Amino acid sequence: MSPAAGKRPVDLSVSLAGIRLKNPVIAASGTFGYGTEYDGLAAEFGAVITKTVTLASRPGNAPPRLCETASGMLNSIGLANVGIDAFISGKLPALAGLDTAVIANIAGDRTDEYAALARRLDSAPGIAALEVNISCPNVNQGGSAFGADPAAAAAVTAAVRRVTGLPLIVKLTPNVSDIIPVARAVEAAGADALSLINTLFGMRIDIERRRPALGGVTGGLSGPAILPVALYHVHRAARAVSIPVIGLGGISSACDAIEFMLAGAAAVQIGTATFVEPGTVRAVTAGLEAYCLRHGLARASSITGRLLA
Amino acid sequence: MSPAAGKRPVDLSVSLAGIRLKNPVIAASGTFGYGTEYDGLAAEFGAVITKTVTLASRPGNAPPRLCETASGMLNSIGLANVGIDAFISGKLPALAGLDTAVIANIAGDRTDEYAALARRLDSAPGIAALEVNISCPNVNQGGSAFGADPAAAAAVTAAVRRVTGLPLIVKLTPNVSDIIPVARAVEAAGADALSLINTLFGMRIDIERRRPALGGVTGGLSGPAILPVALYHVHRAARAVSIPVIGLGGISSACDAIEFMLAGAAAVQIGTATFVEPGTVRAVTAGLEAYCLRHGLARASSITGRLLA
Amino acid sequence: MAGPDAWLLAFRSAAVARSAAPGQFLLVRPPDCSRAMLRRPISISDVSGDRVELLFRVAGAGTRSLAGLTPGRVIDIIGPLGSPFDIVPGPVRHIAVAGGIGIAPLRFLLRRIRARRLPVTLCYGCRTKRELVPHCAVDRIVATDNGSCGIRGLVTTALSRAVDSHPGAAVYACGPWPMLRETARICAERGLSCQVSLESRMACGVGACQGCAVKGTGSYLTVCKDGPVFDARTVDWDQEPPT
Amino acid sequence: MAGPDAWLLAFRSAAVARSAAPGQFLLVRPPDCSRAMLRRPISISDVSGDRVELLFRVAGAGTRSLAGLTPGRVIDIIGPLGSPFDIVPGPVRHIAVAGGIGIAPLRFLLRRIRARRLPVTLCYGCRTKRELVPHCAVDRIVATDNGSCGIRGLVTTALSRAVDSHPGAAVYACGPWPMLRETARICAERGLSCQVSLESRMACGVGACQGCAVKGTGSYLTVCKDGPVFDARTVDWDQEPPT
Ligand SMILES: Cc1cc2nc3c(=O)[nH]c(=O)nc-3n(C[C@H](O)[C@H](O)[C@H](O)COP(=O)(O)OP(=O)(O)OC[C@H]3O[C@@H](n4cnc5c(N)ncnc54)[C@H](O)[C@@H]3O)c2cc1C
Ligand SMILES: Cc1cc2nc3c(=O)[nH]c(=O)nc-3n(C[C@H](O)[C@H](O)[C@H](O)COP(=O)(O)OP(=O)(O)OC[C@H]3O[C@@H](n4cnc5c(N)ncnc54)[C@H](O)[C@@H]3O)c2cc1C
Ligand SMILES: Cc1cc2nc3c(=O)[nH]c(=O)nc-3n(C[C@H](O)[C@H](O)[C@H](O)COP(=O)(O)O)c2cc1C
Ligand SMILES: Cc1cc2nc3c(=O)[nH]c(=O)nc-3n(C[C@H](O)[C@H](O)[C@H](O)COP(=O)(O)O)c2cc1C
Ligand code: FES
Ligand code: FES
Repeated sequence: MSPAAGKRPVDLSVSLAGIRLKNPVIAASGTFGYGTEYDGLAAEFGAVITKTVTLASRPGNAPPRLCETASGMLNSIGLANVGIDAFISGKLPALAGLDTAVIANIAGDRTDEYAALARRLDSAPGIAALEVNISCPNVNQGGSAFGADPAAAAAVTAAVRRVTGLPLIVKLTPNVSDIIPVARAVEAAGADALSLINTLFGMRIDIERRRPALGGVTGGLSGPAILPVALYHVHRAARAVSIPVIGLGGISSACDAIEFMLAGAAAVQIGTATFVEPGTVRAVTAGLEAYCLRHGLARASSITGRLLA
Repeated sequence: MSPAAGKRPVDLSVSLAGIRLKNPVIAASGTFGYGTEYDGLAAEFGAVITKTVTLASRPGNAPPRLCETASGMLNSIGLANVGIDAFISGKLPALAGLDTAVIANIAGDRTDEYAALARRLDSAPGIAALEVNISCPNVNQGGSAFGADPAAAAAVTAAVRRVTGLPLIVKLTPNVSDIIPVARAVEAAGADALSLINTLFGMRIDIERRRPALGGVTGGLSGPAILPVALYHVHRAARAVSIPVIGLGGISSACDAIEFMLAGAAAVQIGTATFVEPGTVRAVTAGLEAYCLRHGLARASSITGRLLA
Repeated sequence: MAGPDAWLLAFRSAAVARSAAPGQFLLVRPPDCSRAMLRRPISISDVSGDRVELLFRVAGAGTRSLAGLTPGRVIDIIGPLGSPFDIVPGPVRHIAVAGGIGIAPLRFLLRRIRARRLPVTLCYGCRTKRELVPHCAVDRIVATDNGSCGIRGLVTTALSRAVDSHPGAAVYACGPWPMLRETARICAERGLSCQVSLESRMACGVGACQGCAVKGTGSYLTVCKDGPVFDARTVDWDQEPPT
Repeated sequence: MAGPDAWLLAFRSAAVARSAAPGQFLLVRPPDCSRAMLRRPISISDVSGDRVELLFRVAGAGTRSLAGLTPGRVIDIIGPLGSPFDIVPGPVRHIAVAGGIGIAPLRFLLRRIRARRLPVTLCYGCRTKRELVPHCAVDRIVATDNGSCGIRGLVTTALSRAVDSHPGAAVYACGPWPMLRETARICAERGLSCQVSLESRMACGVGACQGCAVKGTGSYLTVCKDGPVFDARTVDWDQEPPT
């Protein structure tokens, strides 16, 4: 490669489920609020996924909702959200002006609730895609129960597919013995892409008070601690389906993101790392660029799936 | 509590699956070799579980077999072991003199291999119990495939139960969507206790060489990173069965061990932490004692299951 | 060190100093520490010129690693964050109520109240004299559990007396949950304005994650964005303490 | 610092100094660092009196945190571990072959050989002169990639010449895998004794976990217990480098 070629800027954009992102780094649902809480940060991301929205607003679980663990954290937020009406009228307008793709994340207790949400959002302005959350560990009904059963996962996907022309991303849970049947079922039911992983089930105990550390008793584990588990599932799922896979779980650096892309991820999401360092997105995009230059790649999308044997 | 009472020594011994351990801290299989590699350390443990032994010796997986991750490590050892004959003739005799209970961990590719191993060990001297490993992530056949399926797990347990009078501990995998059906099936099939958890599936990639970091491609994740996941499963399993549960996964301090006991574990195992600090066992037993004194408990076994609501 | 386990950490930041208001906090990143990944919320305890002071107690791994910072090191912060104390216009007297390390944000508040030359009293409770943190000279009533300094007993006892001698006072409080609850009760009984600074575990610090929620009288409130300073009447005092 | 990214870490330990043999290593615990939990194997690079020296290159998070240790700090080690070099009795000449940071264990070996007043030559290869680590004065042949010091080219070229002028020499080598493989080949060709010090990632360091295995000509060998020093003939040189 000539020095001149080495200096040509790298094309960071990726196409995914029919949408074009200026870069493959996406803010993960639930860690980036409704897109505007982190001042000016949304525009750094290729896309921003909003906090899971449900039909009715939800208060969320009893505090404490957070607990730190070794290189990770547990949350039992419990899908606290403003509900679909307030989301569309109160949150979406502020997102319209942002230089990023907006992906709305939805969840329900029953299949028809997912469909109702999708129908509402199908006609709402400024939404690039839907992420269907069938993997939340912090609710009693629905949530990850859908994500653990291929048939239920497919039913939700199909129901949403029927009512919207928006690109559909389905977010899977790692709390399964084998992610492949779920991934394939969701693909067959019409998903345009997969996101994985959501959090792992986890728990901590306050030994002096002899009480669970979280008000919700159990929670979802995220952060660097879960990266190897996430990469494992992404690597397997990416080989099992032909729709793009978006990788997440513990990513906090460009190197981490590149591992997911080599394993087959077309894009990545950053969740917990944004709490620790809001500038993670910048570090990741810059690092992707540097990696491409070093390896003579004209576009970041070429990293995807380049793992050797 | 009077000062005199506060000074009375705490009884650390526990009874488990019909055996009495001088303390509830056990060396985890695969992290303590055949019990003698760590000079003089075996006697600090209530019991020592030997590396999984199979019928024939096994060389193990291609290197690299280890890879560090955030607050954890991946291994793809692949049940490298000397085989049952060399285990009985070459390894057991050296264990006979140790002041600790010796538990032999076994695994096979098929149910009848488990039974054959159990039959051999039933008549071998100096073994206090068997730990049946149906949860190894690093083998192609058997291994965690048994542990993910309640029926297969029960079949292995029953086959082993039929041929030995030794106390049976069955070690479960966390790589399931719900551990309760497996735990109950194993209990019904005659297990005297459960050990959980074995490692989580995981993977890492060397991004410069674009190769999996492990020769075995994927591996098992252990260490503090997995503690919240382990505690989650132990808490649920302990409520679902009436046989004792032995908790492990990421324990590196007395506080960690107490969390597991409060969640319902009758004893705990230390794995990865021994690598980082061989003296962990001492710190854990001392910390258990201090906790009991502080909380006015005469015996460590009283900690088990004392979690409030 | 500023007491048996209280640490004073001072650094220069014109940006923080310029915009900080009493009651606001910073999210401080613990220096590389395997047991503390998330940032820790610490109140801005004082500002003068471009010098910013944090006053904190070692509670666990994160604050311990902060206590290990040596002079000259760079500190990684986000902020100022949160909604500050609102210095109530024109009451007879301003009363700050501090319990233990709760003195931290009140030091800054006291500086601002004094700068406006408003009448102010500090009720300051500690377990023992040794725990008292030196603070700016204001009219003050100290209470210690063992009477080793000031009156023996609870700081809320001192507060009751103070509000009774200053009808119409405005109260600002920071400290342990039971102290805040009692302070709220005392003020509610007398119809006094009462602002409390609450604590909760945090992740984002900017209202994005809903992790720091505490129960309000209506819905949940985020400590990081709706607070940390709340009108005491908006807080549900019957909940379990949030940390 | 002992070179562009080589660090010399010295500490006192009578116990280590007493029992250490050249080729053995310590498992060193990186000071609290969220990215390096496991201990790192580092060769004992020199011993004199009760002073022990480690010489290491910053390769990643663990060695970086070791490089950050300041004088007076306590270092947490396990060892000496592993089976050492065996100083072959009575050959014409002892030849040590070092590639880069592979000089580390050989410094200690050279000291012990010299103490016995045996004839010794060091073949020492580095990328550039700047990377050369000062070492005890012995007869030596330096090779650098760019010729900035000594001969230009590979240290194994220097070795070939040295063994050819010293028939029957005993060779001791530490360095990158390709260098060791070539060294083994050169010695095998001439029927010379050749001991190599191998590297592998480790967990237990005592033969308990089987994590550090490398392929031997027969079965797998543990670097921590069977090695790190192996007779070159027992190693399978066709395997992928183990790290
Ligand atoms: C807005 C705000 C301002 C604060 N200002 C100060 C201050 O100026 N000085 C000061 O000393 N402390 C302050 N705190 C409390 C401080 O944030 C905690 O003590 C700290 O986060 C504990 O971290 P750790 O790693 O040391 O302890 P950990 O090991 O995380 O926890 C130790 C104990 O502290 C509790 N805890 C954990 N996080 C918090 C938290 N965010 N708030 C309260 N308790 C917690 C835990 O439940 C546990 O019991 C403030 C908290 C908030 C929310
Ligand atoms: C017996 C033995 C003696 C050694 N003696 C020395 C010495 O005296 N001086 C010295 O500088 N280094 C020595 N090493 C190598 C040293 O252990 C590694 O460089 C170190 O473990 C890397 O840790 P890290 O956290 O800095 O890097 P990591 O981030 O863990 O790894 C960085 C790179 O180093 C590789 N690596 C990781 N662990 C090892 C390992 N155990 N051996 C070799 N490469 C590894 C990784 O694959 C990666 O490419 C020795 C290794 C062994 C096995
Ligand atoms: C505080 C918090 C709240 C979350 N809320 C949601 C949510 O509402 N919907 C969802 O799909 N995922 C949610 N997640 C999961 C993340 O989107 C992500 O899948 C997970 O945290 C793993 O990525 P990370 O390790 O980068 O954080 C949440 C995670 C955290 C930490
Ligand atoms: C290097 C290594 C080897 C292991 N080998 C075995 C094994 O042979 N049999 C087994 O049942 N578990 C094996 N395990 C799993 C441990 O016994 C334990 O279940 C797991 O590591 C979780 O505990 P920890 O986090 O305390 O290490 C191994 C773990 C490690 C790290
Ligand atoms: S800490 Fe995230 S909302 Fe308050
Ligand atoms: S490091 Fe455990 S056997 Fe070598």
